[in-house]
Amino acid sequence: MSTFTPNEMMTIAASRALTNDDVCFVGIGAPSAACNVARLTHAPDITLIYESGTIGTAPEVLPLSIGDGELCETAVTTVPVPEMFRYWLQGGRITIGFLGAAQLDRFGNINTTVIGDYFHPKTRLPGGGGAPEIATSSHQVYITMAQSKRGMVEKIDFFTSFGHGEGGDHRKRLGIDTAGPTLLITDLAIWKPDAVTKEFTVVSLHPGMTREKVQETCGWTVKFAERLEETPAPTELELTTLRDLQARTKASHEGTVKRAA
Amino acid sequence: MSTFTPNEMMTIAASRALTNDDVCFVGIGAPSAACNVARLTHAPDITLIYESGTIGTAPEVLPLSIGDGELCETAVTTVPVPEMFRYWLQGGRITIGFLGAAQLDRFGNINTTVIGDYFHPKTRLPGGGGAPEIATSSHQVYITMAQSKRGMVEKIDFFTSFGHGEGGDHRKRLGIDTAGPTLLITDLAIWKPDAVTKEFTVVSLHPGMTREKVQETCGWTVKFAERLEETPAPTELELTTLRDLQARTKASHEGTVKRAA
Amino acid sequence: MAKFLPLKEAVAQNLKDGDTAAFEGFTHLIPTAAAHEAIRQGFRDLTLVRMTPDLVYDQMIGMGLARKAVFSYAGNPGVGLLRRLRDAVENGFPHPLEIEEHSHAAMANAYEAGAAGLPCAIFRGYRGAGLAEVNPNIRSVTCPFTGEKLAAVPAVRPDVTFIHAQKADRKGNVLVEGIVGIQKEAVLAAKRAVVTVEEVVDDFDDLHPNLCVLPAWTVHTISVVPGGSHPSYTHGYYARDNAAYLEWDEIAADRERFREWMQKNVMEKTAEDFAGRVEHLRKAA
Amino acid sequence: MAKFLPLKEAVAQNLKDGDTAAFEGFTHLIPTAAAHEAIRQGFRDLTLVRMTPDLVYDQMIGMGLARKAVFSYAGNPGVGLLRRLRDAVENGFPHPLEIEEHSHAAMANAYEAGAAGLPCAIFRGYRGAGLAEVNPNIRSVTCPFTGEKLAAVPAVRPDVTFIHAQKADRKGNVLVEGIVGIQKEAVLAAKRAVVTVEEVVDDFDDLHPNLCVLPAWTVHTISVVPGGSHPSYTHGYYARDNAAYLEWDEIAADRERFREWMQKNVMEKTAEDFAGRVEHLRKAA
Repeated sequence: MSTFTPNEMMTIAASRALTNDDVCFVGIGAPSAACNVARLTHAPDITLIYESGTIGTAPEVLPLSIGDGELCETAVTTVPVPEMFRYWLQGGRITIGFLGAAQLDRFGNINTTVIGDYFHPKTRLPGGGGAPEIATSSHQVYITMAQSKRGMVEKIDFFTSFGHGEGGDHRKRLGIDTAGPTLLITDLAIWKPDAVTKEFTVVSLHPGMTREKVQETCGWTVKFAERLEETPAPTELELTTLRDLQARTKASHEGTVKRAA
Repeated sequence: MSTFTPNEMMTIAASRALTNDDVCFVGIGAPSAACNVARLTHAPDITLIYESGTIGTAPEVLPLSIGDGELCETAVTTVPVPEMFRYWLQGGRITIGFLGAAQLDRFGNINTTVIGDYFHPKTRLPGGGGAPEIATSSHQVYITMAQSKRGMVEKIDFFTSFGHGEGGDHRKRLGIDTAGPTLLITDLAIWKPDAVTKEFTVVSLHPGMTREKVQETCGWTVKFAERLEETPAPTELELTTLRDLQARTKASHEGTVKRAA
Repeated sequence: MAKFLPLKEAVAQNLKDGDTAAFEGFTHLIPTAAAHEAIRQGFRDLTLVRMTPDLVYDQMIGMGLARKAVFSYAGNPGVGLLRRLRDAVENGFPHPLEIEEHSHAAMANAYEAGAAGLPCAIFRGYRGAGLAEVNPNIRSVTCPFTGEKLAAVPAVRPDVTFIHAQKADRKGNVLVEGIVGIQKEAVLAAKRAVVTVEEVVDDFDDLHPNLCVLPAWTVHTISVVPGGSHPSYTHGYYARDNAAYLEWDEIAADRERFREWMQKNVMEKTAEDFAGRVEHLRKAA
Repeated sequence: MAKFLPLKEAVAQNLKDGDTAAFEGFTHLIPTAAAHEAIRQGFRDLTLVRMTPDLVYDQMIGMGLARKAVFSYAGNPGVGLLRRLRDAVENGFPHPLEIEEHSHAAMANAYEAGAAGLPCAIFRGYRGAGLAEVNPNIRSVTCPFTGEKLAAVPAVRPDVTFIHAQKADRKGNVLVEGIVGIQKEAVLAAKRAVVTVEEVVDDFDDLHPNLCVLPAWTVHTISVVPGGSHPSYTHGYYARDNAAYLEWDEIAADRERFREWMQKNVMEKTAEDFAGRVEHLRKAA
């Protein structure tokens, strides 16, 4: 068994949650790596969709943006962006929407819009992009993020996308019939929403992680499942696949570094 | 000068009303022949659009249906049908919508739906197809039909598509900002709506036609313009172009007549 | 994920009495073989949806499969009327046919809304049109920004859609090209989709990325039926049999002649017979 | 009908102070050369619309061209934030920037509605989302069939849209291929459209019929600018200059460095300089 970083564990744990039958709406960063590791290991027929309109992509290297050329070149088909959001996302064809977060609360509500007041922000972030509708139209939402007290907060500054709101049946009360966030994978643990309250609860600790470390890097009082599991360490295949993918990606992106004046 | 039939005169007169800059939504039959004669004579750059999604077609023979293969093969581009009706017709890009009619009234209202009561029809006709929106979204509507008392009636049985309604500013009162029917070309005459009442008025008689013949084949009391012109007879080029087109078309359609058992 | 089945099983597994079914095709790629199979299997009480019901709808209605038709242009394209449909509407023969009639724009938008998972479509339409007065499924919404009144129709969501397409690859991805019509929307709007294709190829690696490809997981069943759209055509394979459309006008004019023709050309035939019907049309494609 | 003009004239004739302008591109085909030309000509008070404002919007905002931005994701794709846009929003530098923020789904639907000539778009969106509370242009309509409340946004109708595309033919028809994004809708929604292309070819006779082609009469002006989307890419011509996106993060972090970079790389350059910038990226395309 190789040693591995918490980020590698996070990506690999996320990849394991995906199946051959899933249709994933993929964001850039950890979601993209996780989806492609799944495709290159146990889920070769998984359908990866990037919001640029590329359906069924199989990139050799990870894209830097959601619209890199290789996504189109390897796709089953590439459709216009309005069609992507109408027929594919709103049409209910996405099983897993993968989201990251600048701020996350215990109910899976996400902020990637502003830190501070919306009209007088302390930090203006990029905004939601596809997230508001990914969060409500995908059958389920998986969230990945590295833990930190700044990121995992008691109260988010802005509801970029809706998770379980105030918890319980809040989604249902808004007429949202999809499951919402059903999985949170951090660099320390795997979390799932409580069946009733919908509060994210730690169900599995990654190897070497402790309850204390999880609590120290989280801004709310963490709930742990009664029976806490340990996430299986990355297998040799998983780790090699991820590292090869990242090495190919790095080489490819640096390949364009020479610049004209 | 060759002799020519009233139907040939009708088609050629209609073709003359089209210009190089027009974007025509073409129906099957006389409109299709007129549009293609225009394209093959004085308006080589006219854009012909058939509702099957073919934009900028240049067929060698007249299509039997609005979706014949040659329309696609010669088109600048072929788009899905929802796009055709949304971006191209509703988007206000059609300058001339060409309509035929089973029944027509003096205000350019058209019926191609039923003869008799809608719920208990004497004759069930094919229906409107694209006509209801062609009539209101095209900048102008041209109508072609052979005159008959059964076709040109005091009161149509069903408003398949709206012309000038009860006349005057009826379109405007419904919030319709396009011009509606601005030209009616029959086998006997050219008609234009009166500037105020919008009633179709004969402005030009085809060669050899008389006021009496026009009135005998029309179900309402015909208005004639004060200064009645005579439609110039088809030129040799126009007539040859139309006849060649029809001969090519006949040969082509008969070419598929051999049938398997 | 798409599975490959003979047409007989594909129809038996996906269509049932009382279904709302769309056999779509816009002059091009009409799924005739699938409609004939449905006729042979004798389904009843179908609600048949299609923008341009043509020969196969005339045949299904004439054979008594349909309870209701939803459409925007019920004609024999380029020829005239549909005489079996007329007989059903005017005389209730073989039994009465309920109709829900729209414009093309409305139907196209309704399929689009179905594919997009929306309950309704809005568009600028039906202004001054008589259908708005006789069809209770034509309503309106008001634009919350301009106050403009726009037409609204319910989304079309068939239980099952049948289309014909050029080809599938071995994984079950489907290519539709040429006049693509409303087929993609009709498939994506439906609960189940059955596609007949001219052929199966190894892969689609050489296709341009922007073509109309239905991923395998959006299609339920694929049947290989060469010639399956005759007398319609398949762009790149064979030409439209215009003579057959002209001939239909005579066949359908008479109840007895219609019955005899259906018996001989549909009831006693199979999907395999379509290949031979397009042989003489292949050169012209 | 499209006319061919040098980019300088194309921009001067089609853009004016106070316009609502879209320089669209979805990672692919970003019209950088057109945006740089707009910067050189020093327009003011523009309302800049785009789903994914990136480097060129950061540059236009940093150079003081914009009064307002309408967008759904204001980031440096794959890298992070847009630091000039941040400076404008957070500190009012170089002057305050009004923002109208949407989701991608809303913007895509709004362009689609613009292309379709509708006053608004409806979709199932913004449920539970904070933007609905801060953006007065997010409203709702009720489905007249199901009673479901759907989100509504006004159509996007730019005064002028700029896009970059692969090629035009001599008549002025334009081909966009690969990731086609929202470009067709952005062109059809606009009053005027300017397209920069990599090259002009004699005709499009060999193109597949279903590709994304904008007919010549939908485009106002075409300018031939090889490399005109750098550091974005043009499918089939040259690859994305990922390094330039990474480098931008540092350049834009500092007001002075930004100014210097703009002076040297934009103000003192012309559209002709783009060809050289993509030379080393052509093999990788």
